[in-house]
Amino acid sequence: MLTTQFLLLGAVLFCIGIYGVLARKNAVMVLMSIELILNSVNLNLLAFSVRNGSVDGNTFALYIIAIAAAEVGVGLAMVLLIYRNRRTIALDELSEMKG
Amino acid sequence: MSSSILARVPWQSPAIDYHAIAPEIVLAGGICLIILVDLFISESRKWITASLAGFVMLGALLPILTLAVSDSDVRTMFDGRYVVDEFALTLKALFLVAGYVVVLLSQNHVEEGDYYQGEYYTLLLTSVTGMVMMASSRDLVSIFVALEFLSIPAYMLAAWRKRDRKSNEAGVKYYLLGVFASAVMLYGMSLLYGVTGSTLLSEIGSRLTVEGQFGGVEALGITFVVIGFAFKVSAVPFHSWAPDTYEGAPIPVTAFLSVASKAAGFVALVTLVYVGFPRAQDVWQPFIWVLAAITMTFGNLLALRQSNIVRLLAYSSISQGGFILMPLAVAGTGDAAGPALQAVVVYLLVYAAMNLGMFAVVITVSRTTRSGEISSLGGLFSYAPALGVLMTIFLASLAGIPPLGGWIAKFGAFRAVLEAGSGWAYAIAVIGAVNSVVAFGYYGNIMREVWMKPAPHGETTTVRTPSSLVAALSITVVGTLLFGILPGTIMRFGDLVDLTGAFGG
Amino acid sequence: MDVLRDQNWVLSAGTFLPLVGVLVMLFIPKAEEELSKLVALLTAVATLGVGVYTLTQFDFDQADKLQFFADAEWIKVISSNYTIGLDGMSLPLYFLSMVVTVLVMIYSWNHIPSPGNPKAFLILMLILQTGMAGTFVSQDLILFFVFFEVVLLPMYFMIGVWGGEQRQYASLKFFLYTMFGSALMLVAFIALFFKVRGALPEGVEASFSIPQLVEYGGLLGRSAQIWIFGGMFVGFAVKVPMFPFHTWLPDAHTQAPTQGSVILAAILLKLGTYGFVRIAIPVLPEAAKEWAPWIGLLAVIGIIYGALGCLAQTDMKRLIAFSSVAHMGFVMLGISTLTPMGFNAAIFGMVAHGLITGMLFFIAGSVKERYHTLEIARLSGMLKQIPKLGWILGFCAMASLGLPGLAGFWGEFPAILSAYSPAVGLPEETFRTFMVIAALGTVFAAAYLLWLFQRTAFGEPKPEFAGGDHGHGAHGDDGHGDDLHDVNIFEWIAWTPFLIAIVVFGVYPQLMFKVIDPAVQVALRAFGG
Amino acid sequence: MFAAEAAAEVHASTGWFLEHAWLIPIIPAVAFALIIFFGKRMPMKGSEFGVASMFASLVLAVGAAWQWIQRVDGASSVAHSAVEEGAYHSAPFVGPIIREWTWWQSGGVEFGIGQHIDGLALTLLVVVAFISSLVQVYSLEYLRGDRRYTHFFAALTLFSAGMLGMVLAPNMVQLILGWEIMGLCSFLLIGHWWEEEANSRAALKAFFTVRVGDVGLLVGTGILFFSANSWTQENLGVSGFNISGLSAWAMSGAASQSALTWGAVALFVACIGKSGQFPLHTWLPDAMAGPTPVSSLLHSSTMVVAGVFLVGRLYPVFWEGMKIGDTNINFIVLIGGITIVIAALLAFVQHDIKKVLAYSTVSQLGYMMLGLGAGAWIAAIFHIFTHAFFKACLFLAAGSVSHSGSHHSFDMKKDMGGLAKKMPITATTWIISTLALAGVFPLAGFFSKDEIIDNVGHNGYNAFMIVGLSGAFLTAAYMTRATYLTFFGESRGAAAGEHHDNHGAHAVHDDHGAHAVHDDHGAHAVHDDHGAKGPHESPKLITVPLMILAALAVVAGLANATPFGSNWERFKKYVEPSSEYVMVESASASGPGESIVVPAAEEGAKKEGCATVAPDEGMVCYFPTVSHAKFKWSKAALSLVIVALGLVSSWLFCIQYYTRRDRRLVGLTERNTVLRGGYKVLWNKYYLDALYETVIVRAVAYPISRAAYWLNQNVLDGIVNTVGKVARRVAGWVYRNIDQRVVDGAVNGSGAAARGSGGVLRPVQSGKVNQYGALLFAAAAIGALILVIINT
Repeated sequence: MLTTQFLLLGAVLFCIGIYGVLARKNAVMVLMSIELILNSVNLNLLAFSVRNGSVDGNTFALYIIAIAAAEVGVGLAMVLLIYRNRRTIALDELSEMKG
Repeated sequence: MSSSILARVPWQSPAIDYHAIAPEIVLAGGICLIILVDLFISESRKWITASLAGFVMLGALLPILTLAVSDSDVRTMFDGRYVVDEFALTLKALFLVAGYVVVLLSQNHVEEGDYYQGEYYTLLLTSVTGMVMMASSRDLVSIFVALEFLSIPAYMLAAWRKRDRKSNEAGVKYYLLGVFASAVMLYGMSLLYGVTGSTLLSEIGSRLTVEGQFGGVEALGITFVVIGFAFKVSAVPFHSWAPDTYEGAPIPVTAFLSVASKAAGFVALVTLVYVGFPRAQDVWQPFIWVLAAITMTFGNLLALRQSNIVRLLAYSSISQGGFILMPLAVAGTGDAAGPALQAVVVYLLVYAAMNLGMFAVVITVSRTTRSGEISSLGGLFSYAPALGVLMTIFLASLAGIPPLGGWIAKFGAFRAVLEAGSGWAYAIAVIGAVNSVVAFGYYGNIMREVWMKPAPHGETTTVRTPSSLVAALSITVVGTLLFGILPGTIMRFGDLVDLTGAFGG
Repeated sequence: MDVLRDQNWVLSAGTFLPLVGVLVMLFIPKAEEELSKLVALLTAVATLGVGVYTLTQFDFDQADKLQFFADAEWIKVISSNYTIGLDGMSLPLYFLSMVVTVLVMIYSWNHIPSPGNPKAFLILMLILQTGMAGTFVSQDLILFFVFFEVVLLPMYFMIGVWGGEQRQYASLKFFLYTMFGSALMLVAFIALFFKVRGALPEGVEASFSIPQLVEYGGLLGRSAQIWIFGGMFVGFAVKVPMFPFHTWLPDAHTQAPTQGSVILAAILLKLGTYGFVRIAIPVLPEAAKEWAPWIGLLAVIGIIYGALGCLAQTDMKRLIAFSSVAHMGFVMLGISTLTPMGFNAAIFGMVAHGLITGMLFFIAGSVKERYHTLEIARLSGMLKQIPKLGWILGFCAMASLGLPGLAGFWGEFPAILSAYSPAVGLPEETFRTFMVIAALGTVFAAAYLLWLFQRTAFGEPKPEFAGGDHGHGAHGDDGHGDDLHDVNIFEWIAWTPFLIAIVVFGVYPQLMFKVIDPAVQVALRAFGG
Repeated sequence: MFAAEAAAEVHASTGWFLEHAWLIPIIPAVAFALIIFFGKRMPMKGSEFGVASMFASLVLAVGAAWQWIQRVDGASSVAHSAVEEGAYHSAPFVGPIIREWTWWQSGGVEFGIGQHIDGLALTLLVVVAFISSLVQVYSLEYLRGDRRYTHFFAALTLFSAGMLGMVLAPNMVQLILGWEIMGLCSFLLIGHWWEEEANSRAALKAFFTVRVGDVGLLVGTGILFFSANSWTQENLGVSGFNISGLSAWAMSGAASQSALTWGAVALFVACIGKSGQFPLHTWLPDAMAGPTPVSSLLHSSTMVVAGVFLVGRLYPVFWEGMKIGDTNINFIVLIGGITIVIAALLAFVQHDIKKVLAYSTVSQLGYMMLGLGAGAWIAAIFHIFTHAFFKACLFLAAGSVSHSGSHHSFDMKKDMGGLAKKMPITATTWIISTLALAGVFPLAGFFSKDEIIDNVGHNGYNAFMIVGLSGAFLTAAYMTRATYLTFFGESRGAAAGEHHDNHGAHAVHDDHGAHAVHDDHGAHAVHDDHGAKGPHESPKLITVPLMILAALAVVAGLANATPFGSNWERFKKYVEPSSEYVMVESASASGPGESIVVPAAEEGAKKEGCATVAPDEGMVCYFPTVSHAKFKWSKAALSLVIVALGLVSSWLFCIQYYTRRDRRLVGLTERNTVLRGGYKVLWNKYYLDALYETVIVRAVAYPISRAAYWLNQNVLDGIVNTVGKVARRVAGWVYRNIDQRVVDGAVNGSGAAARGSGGVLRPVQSGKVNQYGALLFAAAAIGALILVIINT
C-alpha cells in the first residue's frame, strides 16, 4: 500500500520543518518551516484516514488548514510589528529580556 | 477512493443541547456585541467595553449555575466529543471568574495606556471562550481547536503594547514557540489517530494498549501530545518562553496567561491523561514525574535570583505548575487517580485565586511606584498597611502556609502522591516538601521588603486603589482565605466520577 | 475513646476569641495607639477569662479523658474533622499560653519596641495566641498542623520587624528551619493516615483524629512506624529545638523583641515537645522505642552543649537563649524514657521552663531598656543601682538552675531520676549514662547562671552607669532622670504572677502533677506505663 | 493516723511535741517570709522575727527531745533493760515517729513530706535551733549598721528553716530540698558583702563546689530509689525514697550489693562536697569571706555537718554498701583520714584566725567521717554534738576579737596579740573551747574525739587510729599557736590601738557603713569609733552567747561520758537506734494520704542483732549491729599524753619565737636542706620559726605540708577554679567553630548553594528564540526517544 510512503514523506517534511525552525534566523523563514510541519501532519492524517478507512483524519486536516491560515496571519502581523519597531526581523536580535 | 469513503458515511445532523453550550453562546454573543459597540462609541467612552466584557463573563456564569443545579449531571454532544459534566462546569466557572478578575485588573491599566480597548476585551473574551470550550472537549480535534482558540488571541494580547519592544518580543517569542509546540503536538496527534483510528479520546483510550503491549509509535504520539500541553503549562524544559513573555506583556495579560491559559493547559492534560490514555501510564507517568520534579526545582532555584517582581512571579508560577503536575505523576496508579484529579482541580482553583490576587496587588502598587523591581516594594507595610497585609496573605498562600488557600492545595497534592505509596511517589513527595521550603526563600524575601525594609527614597505617598482593583482584590482574598479555612467548600469538586469516560469508561 | 462532651463551646471560644479582637482592631485607626492597646488587652483578658472558666469547669477527677470535646465536620473529603478536646496533658500549657499573652500585653503597655506601631504588634500577638491555644486543644492531625503553622508568620514578623540588628537574618532562619521541619512533618502525617487506614479493622472509618490514631497506630509495621516517626521527629525536634536543630534559637531569641522572646520561650518551644507527648510517641509506640535512645542521646548532648554555649556567651540575652537548649534537653530526656515519671517531669518542665525563662527574658528586656546594653562585661552592681530587678534576676537564676522549692527543680529532678529506669525494652545502661551526664548538666547550669548573676548583679556599678546613684539605689528612688529606675508598675503587674507561680509550683508541685499524671498514664498505655 | 496512734501506744509513749515536730522548720520558714515582706518596716529591721522564730523552734525541739527521752525510758522499762556490756548489745527497739503526707505523686511514685523523728534527728534539731538562736542574738550586735541587715537575717532564718527541714526529713526528696536551700543560703551569706569581688567569688565557688557533689546526691538517690522501691512498697508500703524504708531494705539482705555500693559511693560524693572533705574541701576556707556569725553557724557547727548527718542517717546503706563491718579500710575512712591530716597541716600556715578555724573545722569533720566510716556511729554523732558548741564558740570569739579587739581585722600576725588582758571574757571562752577542741579531759572534745579514735582502733582500722592520734596532736598544736598569736605575746597593729585605714576588712566594713540606710547612721557612728577607743571587751550581746557556749563546751561531754560507766552513756541510750529485728505491720497501717511505719516491738522480737542472723518472715531492722569499744584509761591516757604534747610543744615554740626572737636559731635555717627538713617536722621548732615568713622556704622545709598546700592550691583549688575557665574556653571554641561554622554553615550554605545553582541555570534563559526552540525540541526528542525505547 502507498500509505507507508506518504507517512515517510510526512516524516521527512516534519524533520525539514524542525530543522528550519531551529536553524533559520529569519522570522518569515521560521514561519514557513512551521507551515511545513503542519503540512506533514496533514499528510499523515490523510494517509492514516485512508488506512483506517475513517473520515476523521480528513476532517482534522481541514481544521488544521483553516487554523493554520489564521495562525500565519497573526504571525505575519507580528513580524511586521517587529520590523516596524526595529527595522529587522532577525530573531537572534530579540533578546531584550534574559536571565 | 476517498470520495467513496465520504459516500459511505450517512449524514444526520447531530442533536444539540443548547442549555449545555449556553455559556459558549453567551460568550460568542458578547464578543460580537463588543465589536459592534466598539465601532459606535467615542474614544472617551471606550470604558463601556470593559464593563460590557465583565458583564458578559458574569452572564456566562449564569447558565453554568443553572447547569450545575440541573438534575441531569452529564450532558454529551456529538457522540461524546463535547461533554459538559461536573468537572467541565467547575473549570468553566474558574475560567470565567478568572477572566472577570482579569477584566477588573485590565480596566485602569488599559484605559490609562490608551490601548485599543474594544479589541483588547474582544480578544480577551475570545481566549476565555477557547478555554471554556477546552473544558468540555473530549476529542483530539476539539481539543486542538479550543487550544488554538485560546492561544491565538493570547499571542496578540502579549504583544499588545505595540510601541514597546519588550512587548513585541514577548509576543513573538510566545507566538513562535507556541505554534512550534502545537505543531509538534499535532504530529503526535496524527500518530495517535493513525494507530487508533479515532480522534475520540474515549475510543483512543479503549484502543490504546489493549492489554498493555504497544509500539514506539504510540509512545511517540503520546509524548508529543503531552509535550504540547507541557508547553502550555510552561513545564521545564518547555518553559523558556514564559519568563520573557510574562515580563514583556502588559501585567494584566501576564496575570491572565499565568493563571487562565496555564489552567487551560492543565485541563487538556488532565482530559488526555484520564480519558485519552488512562492505560498508557507507563509512558506518561515517568515523563510527568520528571517534568514535575525538574519544574518545581528549577522554577524555585531560578526564582531565587530574580530582582524583577513580575519575572519572579513568572518563575514562581512555573514552580507552582510543577506542584500541580506532581499528582498527575501518580495519576495512573491504583487508588491515587481520584485524589490526583481532585488535587489538580483544587490546586487550579486555589492557584487562580492567590496568583490573580498577587498580580492585583502588584498592579496596584506599581501604579504608584512605577517600577517592577522588588526593592520598590520597600516599606509598603509602613505607608500602605492594607496592601502590605494583602500581599503578605497572597505570598503566604503561595508559600503554602496554613490557614491560607495555598496549604490545602499543596496538602491535596501531597495526599494524592502519598496515596499512591510507591517509592517514586515518596521520592517526589520529599522533593516537593523540600521545594516548598525553598520557595519561601523568595516569597519571604518579598515579605521582608514589604515589612522590614524602609521605603526607598522616602516613598510614602498613600496608594490610591481604583474601585475595580478593590473589587478584584476582595474577590481573590476572600477566595484565598475561604479555601484555606474551610477547604470543604472546594474539596468536593473534581471527584473522579464526574470526569466522564475516565479509564475508557 | 471516652470523652466528656458537655460545654463543648468553651474551647472554641477560648481559641478564637483573640481573632474577634483582631477584627475589632482592624477598624481602629493606626494613630489611636492607646485604644488599640486597650482593645488588645481587653481581648486577652477576656480570653483568659474563658481560660479561667475552663479551669473551673474542668473535671480534675477525669483528667485522663478529653473534656469539652467538640467534633464538627471540617474537610470531609480528606476525612479530617474539627476535633478539639482538652485533657490533663494539654490543660496546663493551654492555660499558660493565655496567661502569658495577657501578661505580655500588660508589659507591652509601655514597652512597645521600635518602630512602634502597637496596632500591628498587638494584632500579631493575638493571632499568635490563637495559634498556640489551638495547637494545644486540637485532636485532629490536620487541625493540629494548621494551628502549628499559624504561629509561624506572626512570630516571623514580630522578630523581623520589631527585632534587633540581625533581625532579618534571624527571622528568616527561624522561618526556614520551622518550615522545613513542618513540611516533612506533614508528609509523615499523611503517610501515617494512609498506613493506618490500611491496617484498620472492618467497619472503622479512617480519620486524622488523634485518639483514633493512638488506638490503631500500633497496628503498623515496625519499619513503617520508624520512617513516619522520623518525619515527625524532624518536625518537632526543630521546634523544641533539639541539638543539632537548635541553631535558629539563639538568633531568634536574641533578635526578637522582649515580648517575642517571652512568648517564644514560654509557649512556642513547647509546641514541639507537646507534639512528641501528644502525637508521635502515643501513636507510634514501636518506633518510639526504637528512637528513644537516640532522642535521649541528643537530649543529653543538648544539655551539655547548651550549657557550654551559655558559658561562651558575652551577651545576657543570648546566654538565656542558649540555656533554653539545655533545659529543653532535660524535657526531652524525660520524654525519651517513655515512662510516666519521665513524661510528667517533661510536661512539668515545659511549664516551669516557660515561666522561668520567660521571666528571664522579661528581665533581659528591662535591663536592656535601662542600660541600653546586654554586654555582661559592662553590667555590674545591678543590686546596688536597681536592687529589686537584681534580686528578681537572682531569684530566676536560682529557679532556672533547678533549686528545690522552685518550679525548675520538679522538671529537672524527676527527669533525671526517670532516666535511671526507662521503659521496658530500652537499654538501661545507656539511659543510666544519660542520667549521670544530665546530672552533670545541672552543675553546668549552676555554673553559668550564677556566673551570670555574679558578674551582672554583684560588685560595684561600672563607672559609665554609676552616674546619679549614691547608694539611694537601695530605695530605687533616684530621681536623676537617667534610665536607671527600678522595677516599674507595669513590670510588677506583668511579673508578679510569674514569680508567684514559680514559687507555688515549686512548693506544691502536686497542683500540676495531679492534672498531668492521669492523662500521661493514658498516653503511655502502649508501654504498659 | 489514729490507727497509727493506737499502734504506737502499744509500746512507746508519744506526745504533742513529738507529733508536731514538723512545726520546727515551719516556724523559721514563716519568719523568713515575714522578714522578706515586712522586715524593712519593723523597728529592728526584721531581726526580731528571726530571733523569735529561732527561740520558738528551740523550745519545740527541746520539748520533743524531752518527750523522746520519756518514750525511750518507757520502752526500756517495759522491755528488758538488760544491756550486756562489750561485744555487741541490743537496746529495746523504739520506733521513730514518722509522719508523712503525700506531697506530690508522679507516674505512680509518691513523694512525701513530713517528719522522721528519732534520736539522731532530735540531736541535730536541738543543736541547730540552739546555735542558730545564739548566733542570731550575737548578730544583732555584730551586724549592727550593716547595709543589708535585713537581708542578712532573712537568709540566716531561711538557712535554719532549710537545715531543720532537712534534719527531720522522712525521705530523700525532702532531704534534698533542705540540702539545696542550705546551699542557697550559704551562697547568699558568704556573698553578703558582694561589693567585694573576692566575696562574690568565694560565694560562687562555695555553691559551685557543693553543687558538684550534689550530682552524687541526685544520682545516688535515683539508684537507691529504683533499686529499693519495689521491696519497700511490698514490705513496708512506703516508697523507695523513704529513709527508714531504705534502711530496712539495706539491712534486709534482699538488696543488690552493686546497687548499695554505687548508691553509697554516689551519696558520699555529695557528703564530700557538703562537709568539705578532701578533695572538695577547698571552698570552706574561702567561705570565711562571709560575716563571722555565718562562719560560726553555717561553716562550722551546722551546715557543714549535713554530709556527716546524711551518712549517719542512711547508715545501713553505707554500712552494707561500704562493707564497714568487715573491712579495715574503705572509701569513707580513707577520705576522712586524709582530710584530718591535710587540713590540720594547712592550719599551721594561716595568718587569718578564721582560716585556722576553718581548716580545723575541716579536720574535725574528717574525724566524724572517720568515725562513721569505721563503725563508730555513736561517737561520730556525739562529736557533731560537742564540736558544734566549742567550734561555734571559737568562731564567735574570733568575731568578737575582730569586732572589738582588732578593728575588723582577722589577721593574727598583724592586728592581734596580747588581747587576753583587754578582752578577758572573750579570751577565757576562747581558751576553754580550744582546750575542748584539743580534747583535754574532762572537756567536751575529749569524750567525743577520744571515743572515735578508740572505736576506730577497736573496729580494726588500726592504721587510721594512728592518723586520728596524730591529728589530735596537730589540732592541739595549731590551736595553741592561734591562741598565743591572738591573746598573748605583745600587741600588734590594731590590737595595739593603731588606726590604719588601708586595711582590707576595715575598708570593706566602712564601705557598708557609708552605704548604710540613713537611720542606721547614728548606730554606725557609734560603731566606727571602736578603733579610736582601741581594744576593749565586746558588749553583752556578744559575750553572753560566748559564755553560754563555753559553758556547754565544758559540760556537753558528760552527756555520753563513757569513762564513767554505761549509766553515763545517755547519748548512746537515747540516740543510737536499736539493731534488733522487729515485726512490721504491713502497709495496711497507712491511712489516707499518709504512710506510717509502726513496728510492733515486744511480742516476737528477737534478741540477736541485725546482720548477725538471717531475718524471719515479715521482720526487718533499721540499724546494723555496731560493736562498741570498752573504755580503757590506758588508751585514753595515751591520747591525752599526745594532746598534752601538742599543747606544750606548740606553746613553748610560740614563746621561743614570738617573745625571744632568737637570732642564732635563724642561722640554722640557712644551713638546713630540703632533705633534712623532712623528718624534723615535729621537733625542730626553730626551723619552723624562720619558715613562717615566706611560703617557699616553709614548703621546702615541710614536704608534707608543702605537698598538701601545693595540692590544695594548684591541683584541687586549681581544678575547681579552672573548670569554669576551661569549660568557658572549650565552649568558646565549640561555639565559634562548630555551632557558628558547621551546623549553622550548613544552613546558610544550602541557601547559598541554591542561589548559586540558580545562577548556573540562568544562561539557559538566553533570550534567543531559536535556542528556546532547540531546547524545546531537544527535550521532546530525548523524552520521546527514551520512552519509545523503554516501551518497545
